[in-house]
Amino acid sequence: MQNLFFREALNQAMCEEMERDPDVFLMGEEVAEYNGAYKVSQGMLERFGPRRVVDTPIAEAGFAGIGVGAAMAGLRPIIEMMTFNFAILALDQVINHAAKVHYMSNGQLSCPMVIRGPHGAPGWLASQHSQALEAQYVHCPGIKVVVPSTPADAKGLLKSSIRDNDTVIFMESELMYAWRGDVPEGEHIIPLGKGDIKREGEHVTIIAWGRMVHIALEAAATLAKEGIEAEIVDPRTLRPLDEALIFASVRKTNRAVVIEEGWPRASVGCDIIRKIQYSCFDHLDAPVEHVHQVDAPMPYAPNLERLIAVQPEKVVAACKRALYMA
Amino acid sequence: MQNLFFREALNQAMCEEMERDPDVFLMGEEVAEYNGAYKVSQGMLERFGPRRVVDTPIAEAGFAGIGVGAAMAGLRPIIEMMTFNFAILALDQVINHAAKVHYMSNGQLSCPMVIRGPHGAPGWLASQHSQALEAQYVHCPGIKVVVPSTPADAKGLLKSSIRDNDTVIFMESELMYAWRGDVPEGEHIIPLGKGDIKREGEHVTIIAWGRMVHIALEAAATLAKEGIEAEIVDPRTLRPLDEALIFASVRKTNRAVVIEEGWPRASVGCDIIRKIQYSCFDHLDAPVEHVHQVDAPMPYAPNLERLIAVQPEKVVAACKRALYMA
Amino acid sequence: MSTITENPTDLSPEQLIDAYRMMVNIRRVEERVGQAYQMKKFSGFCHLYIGQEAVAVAGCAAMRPEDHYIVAYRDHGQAMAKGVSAEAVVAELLGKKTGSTGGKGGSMHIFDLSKRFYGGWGIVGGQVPLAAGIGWAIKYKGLPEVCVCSMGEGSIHQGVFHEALNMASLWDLPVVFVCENNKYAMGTEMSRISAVSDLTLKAVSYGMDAATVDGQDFFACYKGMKEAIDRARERSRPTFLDVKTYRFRGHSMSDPGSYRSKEEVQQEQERDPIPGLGRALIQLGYATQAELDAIDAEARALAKASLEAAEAAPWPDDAAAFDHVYAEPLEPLEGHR
Amino acid sequence: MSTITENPTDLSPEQLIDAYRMMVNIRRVEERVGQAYQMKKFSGFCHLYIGQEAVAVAGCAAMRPEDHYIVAYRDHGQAMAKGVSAEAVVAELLGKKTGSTGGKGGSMHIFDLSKRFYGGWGIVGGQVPLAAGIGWAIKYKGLPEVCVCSMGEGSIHQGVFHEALNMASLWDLPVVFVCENNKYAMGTEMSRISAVSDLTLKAVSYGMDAATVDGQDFFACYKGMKEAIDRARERSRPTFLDVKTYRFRGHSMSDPGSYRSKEEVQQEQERDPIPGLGRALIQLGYATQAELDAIDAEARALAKASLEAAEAAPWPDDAAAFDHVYAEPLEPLEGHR
Ligand SMILES: Cc1ncc(C[n+]2csc(CCOP(=O)(O)OP(=O)(O)O)c2C)c(N)n1
Ligand SMILES: Cc1ncc(C[n+]2csc(CCOP(=O)(O)OP(=O)(O)O)c2C)c(N)n1
Ligand SMILES: [Mg+2]
Ligand SMILES: [Mg+2]
Repeated sequence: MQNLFFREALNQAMCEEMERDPDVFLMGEEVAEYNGAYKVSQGMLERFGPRRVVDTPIAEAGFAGIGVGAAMAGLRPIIEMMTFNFAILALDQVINHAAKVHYMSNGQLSCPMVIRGPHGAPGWLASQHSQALEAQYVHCPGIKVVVPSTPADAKGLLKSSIRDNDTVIFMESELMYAWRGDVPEGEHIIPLGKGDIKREGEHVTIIAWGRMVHIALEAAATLAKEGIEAEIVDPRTLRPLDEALIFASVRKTNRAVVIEEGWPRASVGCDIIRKIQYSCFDHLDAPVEHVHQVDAPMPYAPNLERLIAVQPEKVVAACKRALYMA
Repeated sequence: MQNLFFREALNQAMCEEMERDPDVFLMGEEVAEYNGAYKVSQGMLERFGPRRVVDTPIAEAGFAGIGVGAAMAGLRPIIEMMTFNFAILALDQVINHAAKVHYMSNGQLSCPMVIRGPHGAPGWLASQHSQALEAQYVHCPGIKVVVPSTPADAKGLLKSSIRDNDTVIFMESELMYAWRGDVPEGEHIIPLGKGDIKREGEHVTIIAWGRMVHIALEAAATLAKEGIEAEIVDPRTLRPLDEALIFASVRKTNRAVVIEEGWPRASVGCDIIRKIQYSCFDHLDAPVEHVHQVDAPMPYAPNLERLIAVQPEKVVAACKRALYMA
Repeated sequence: MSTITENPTDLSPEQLIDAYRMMVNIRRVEERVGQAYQMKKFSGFCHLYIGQEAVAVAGCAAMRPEDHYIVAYRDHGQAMAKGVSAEAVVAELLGKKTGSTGGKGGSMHIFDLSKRFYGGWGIVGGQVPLAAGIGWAIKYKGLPEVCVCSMGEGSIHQGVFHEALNMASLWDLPVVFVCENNKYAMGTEMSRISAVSDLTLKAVSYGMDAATVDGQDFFACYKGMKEAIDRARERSRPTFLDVKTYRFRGHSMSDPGSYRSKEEVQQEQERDPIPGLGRALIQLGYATQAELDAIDAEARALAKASLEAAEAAPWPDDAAAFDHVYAEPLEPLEGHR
Repeated sequence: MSTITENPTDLSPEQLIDAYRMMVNIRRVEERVGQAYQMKKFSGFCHLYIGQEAVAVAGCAAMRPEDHYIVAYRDHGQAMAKGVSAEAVVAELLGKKTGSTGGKGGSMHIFDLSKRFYGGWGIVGGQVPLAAGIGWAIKYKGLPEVCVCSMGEGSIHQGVFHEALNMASLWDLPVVFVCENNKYAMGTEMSRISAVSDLTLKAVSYGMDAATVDGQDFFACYKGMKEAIDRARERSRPTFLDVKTYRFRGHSMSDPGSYRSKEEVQQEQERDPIPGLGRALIQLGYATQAELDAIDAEARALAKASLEAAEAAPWPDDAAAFDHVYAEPLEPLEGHR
């Protein structure tokens, strides 16, 4: 087992898939000569050359659309967004084009593309650069959405995503790029749509993905000191969603807390809560709790950012509310 | 009381506000010489002249951004999107610019702008032209979202929206433009954030907005024949949301069904369900039901469209499930 | 109307007659579907290509079957020109199972991968970067193919047009960007939305070859397209063509057309590309009037038969609503019980 | 380095000295905040303007106080040039209550409406249509004002740039689009992302006046800006300026700069606009070296004092996190209990 940075695990997944399939290529701003704004594509230009590792102008809609066209014509583009804050500019190409071509063409065309890049609030970057926008994609049928929480998951899920025949939105936590973890070598594949229990527990179920899994783990450690054992379910893929895994855990613990990095309203958290209240109605001993960014843009000053962002204490408090201990 | 088409009520609201405030102007594709793609701005060019009723190139991001800039500089633009399907192209200007400038500037600048236009599936238009995309806006703090269901509400809410000091997304059902209703003359103002009971009932609460209110009314009529009295709550404004009105109704009926025109996941429906399960947990006798477009793009053929879209029968069935009658 | 004495193309007489036949077929089929629309046999948008036929037909004559064609929503004629059958197009308009996408796409979204016809897209300008992407794939694979992209002149003020043209030129992509400049974007005359009248200036700002082409003259269209396609195939360089054409009908079936005068439309109809090519074929001795009349009669029969077949065809199976959301089924779809 | 014998501007000697002082103030303040960043007194992005000072300072000298200025994220120097105090800028970088937006906006988002400084925007190209909108408002109100919009050369391939320029020209908006062409967008040299090297071609495709300007020469900048501003004010016509400049530092503080050679940077530093203007002021007899040295000393003192004040300043009150989400408070914000 190798111990890799999160960014290295992603790099390895891309490199292995590019070795395996000559139709896979990487395109985005600064991915080639600069080795990636966040160094995820380090060394890839050298290894695969400028035909397959391609720097673009700053034109998110344009190069996302080029990705869609190339995928329709039989390639497997990996499109890097420098961050998902900028991917809003390409959303029409994703929602109105990539997500619809397979259906509209009655299956004649498909769009096997990965759009990946960092998301979330990395600190000190204020509102335009600090967004967790999973909801924009999870809302839309025809695409898939993956948010990995560990280097091993990142590798296994990115490999699956590149091989997938649909468009996959792959969102990486910028703050986690320099975190380390054990990662299986070579062929390590995690199917899309399969969640993972990141911690077992019996008193309360915490559903969290991406960086929030680690917030959940921190909160669980605090709770454990008080004898509360939280189970942490990481769906890993948000569309499709491993409902069965979530429901099984909630039916066991009878209490659920959903954590997400972004805003509360019309969010992925709402979606999961909706599903839980529907399918586990008779098992729930308390309302499902939701921990999320305050419903406000992200400020710059770190003391303000702390107030707006999700913190482990808020998760601890929510778990206690779910347990009627607060 | 005048009896007006929905589109006339909107037209009247705009005209009255333009008479009242010289800083209000209308801009969009085909709003002037063509009198509006859906004739909402009929006669406005003649009345207010080309300085205040302005045809644009097909450049949604560009003219939305011009709206933001003009609003920052003290005007009150009404930006018409020919449909909200195309507004995705302008989403960056809404989410990263309009919604954030007041906060980022610490209150120095604001963006009093209305972005309005038709949304929803008008029939026979297939997937790119048949979307109900409220969720894209409700997710984002800093903007407001209004979806009127009657000509009277349309007038009263649009007047409030134009006077509002924030950016308001105002979504009109294309199918309803030619529907009629009584509309108060002159100063008829409905504050943003105040919902309305569209039908009183005691057995089940249906939460619906925009065109879905009428689907709910149809369903309620069917249910009434079986002795089931549904209460229909129309929030009218989705951000801010009149939670108190929703909760009061659910606490009375103990059962809730949320209907929305668009896709189910990470939707406004999820959001409302989340709030209900949290705040009415002890009052709910059944899981909250959700009726929505099937989680798929909209097809063209009418028999397929019928299967994918919300139908009154589906609402009836959901109400019965909520009443454990199915 | 000048007299033509020599075939100005490398197309054989048979190919020219085929092109003429295709133009007539498109015209008659669209006239028929226009009627069918008015008779409420289908609904939604129906954007007729009537008046612009030379552009697509000359373009497809200059393309090879393996070349790629991607267009906007005014796509019936373009689809037929690329080889999609009238039956499949008309059945699609009526939303039938036998349509080109089995009733899923409809009027604006004709697709036929077997003909390398990539749709049929409804977001103005949205298909332009897709074309660049298809061009990218061609170049990546090193194939001797070309992608032709049609767009209306209304789309050239959309941001993605600009983004795509820059990258297509920067990266030497084998794409022909065909601006079908029919003077109007819905009710908006070009000069009301464009700061310049010479659209080839757009290409200049990307260092791209460009030409202005008479879209009502089949031979001019063919020449312009051929040069551009050759440039793409041989030198992998993109071209922008400003093709001056005209639509004789409204923007869509609901358009009152009050933004232009009857006289203007009549005057433009005098430059109708179909009689224009017909006259040339007679002058060249490639066809007689009787032969052209026979072509017309066949076209009318084709239109009638296509509509009848479409009317008789079954609606799509219910199950079709739920398939092809994903490449591999992800059942059940929420809300589908 | 030629000798200058006559003041080529309509600025008074005092105004020229003020401009010099402003350039030096910006330089010293930014050097100081660069150090503060390295000492981890704040974090995030910090995009220094060092090397480009002449562009903003000449631009603001050509503007009137009532003119509007909107820029991208490399905004510290531009804000100061428009009159925002060094104290407010530095405190904002440190996220303090005394900052220009009370710690809410940070380095990339300096705003000061009292100075008609409209920010400080972080989405590349995103401020360009906003500038057109400000120009729209000026024209709508019939005011004798101008909006100046700064952008990097990396932003001219974004769609909104194209959309905004077309409308600005079409509608005769009083806007000056200033492309601060510092050769690089992060690590990408201009020729690697632009299909053309002469960026004024962009303006030609919108029928807009354009000029190429030497951004390292204060007088050239002033002249280019003045002409453009006059054109906007007097004739309500927009202008596009391709201002050739250079940033001496990395894109942001974390940039290794490996995409360009030390020699290139050194060579460019020989054209540093600050000593350039200083020499001219001496040649013109407007200042002595001793006076310039005094200006420099004052600037260093200002930089030091600004940083010290910022360090000493309080953090924003907790309540600030929750206000100004909406123009009128919509309490409580979800998640804020
Ligand atoms: C992004 C977007 N905005 C607006 C529309 C509505 N719309 C459909 S066609 C059209 C006019 C397009 O004109 P042009 O590009 O000249 O093509 P033509 O119809 O003349 O073939 C408009 C505004 C749309 N489909 N997509
Ligand atoms: C839409 C968008 N895409 C990408 C980025 C990331 N980014 C920030 S600055 C930058 C380079 C911009 O270069 P240029 O416009 O030349 O301005 P300069 O930094 O040289 O002043 C990039 C790619 C962004 N902020 N916004
Ligand atoms: Mg047109
Ligand atoms: Mg630059």
